[in-house]
Amino acid sequence: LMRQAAHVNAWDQLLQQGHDQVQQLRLTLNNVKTDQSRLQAELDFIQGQQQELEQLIEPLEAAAASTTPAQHQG
Amino acid sequence: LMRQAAHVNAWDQLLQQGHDQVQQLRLTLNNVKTDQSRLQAELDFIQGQQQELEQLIEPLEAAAASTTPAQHQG
Amino acid sequence: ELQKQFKQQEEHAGSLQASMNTTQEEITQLRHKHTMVKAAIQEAKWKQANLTRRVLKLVSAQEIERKRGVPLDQTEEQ
Repeated sequence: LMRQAAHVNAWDQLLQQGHDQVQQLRLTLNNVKTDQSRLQAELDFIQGQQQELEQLIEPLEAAAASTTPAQHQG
Repeated sequence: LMRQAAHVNAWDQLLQQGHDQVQQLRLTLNNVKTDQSRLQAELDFIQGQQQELEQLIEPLEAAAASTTPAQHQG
Repeated sequence: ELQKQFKQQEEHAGSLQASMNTTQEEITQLRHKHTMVKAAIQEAKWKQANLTRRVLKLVSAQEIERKRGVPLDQTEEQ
């Protein structure tokens, strides 16, 4: 019976340890999740900028394509 | 007594499993975390390039805005 | 008494297992999203390389034009 009691106590400790570990894991998880949201937001921002830049470039490319041969001819 | 021994073994196994599981999840999280740091650096790099491109394109835009009407007049 | 403690521990272990499962599920979702974010960033990198190439082409074309245009204007004025 004494040995059983000791075992039960050991399990109590192990359970407490497990609880702490899962708690720690959840903290880390939340940090990583926050980082992930930030990455996603920055990516969205960059994608928006890329789109804007592309819209700026397109007419310039069209202009370059039309004026360059014209100047060669002139 | 036999049943109790089985119980003890089952419990020990369960706790060990839980411990391994936590360990595995911790590894996974750490991998994601490391990967995210790398991705953050990549995003920063893209962002920096993006700014350079915008600076390059600005005079082109200004030039296009001033030469296009001039060509129409000429 | 010991039996009661056993019972408690079983409950405790059960709730611990439940929160472990929740955590595992969340980590699985996190990994899934991570894969998508990673792919999207790779795509942004490719797009960036493409934009860089196009901008540099425009810049060099304009540079050539400018160098070609400026002396011509001066000769025309003379």
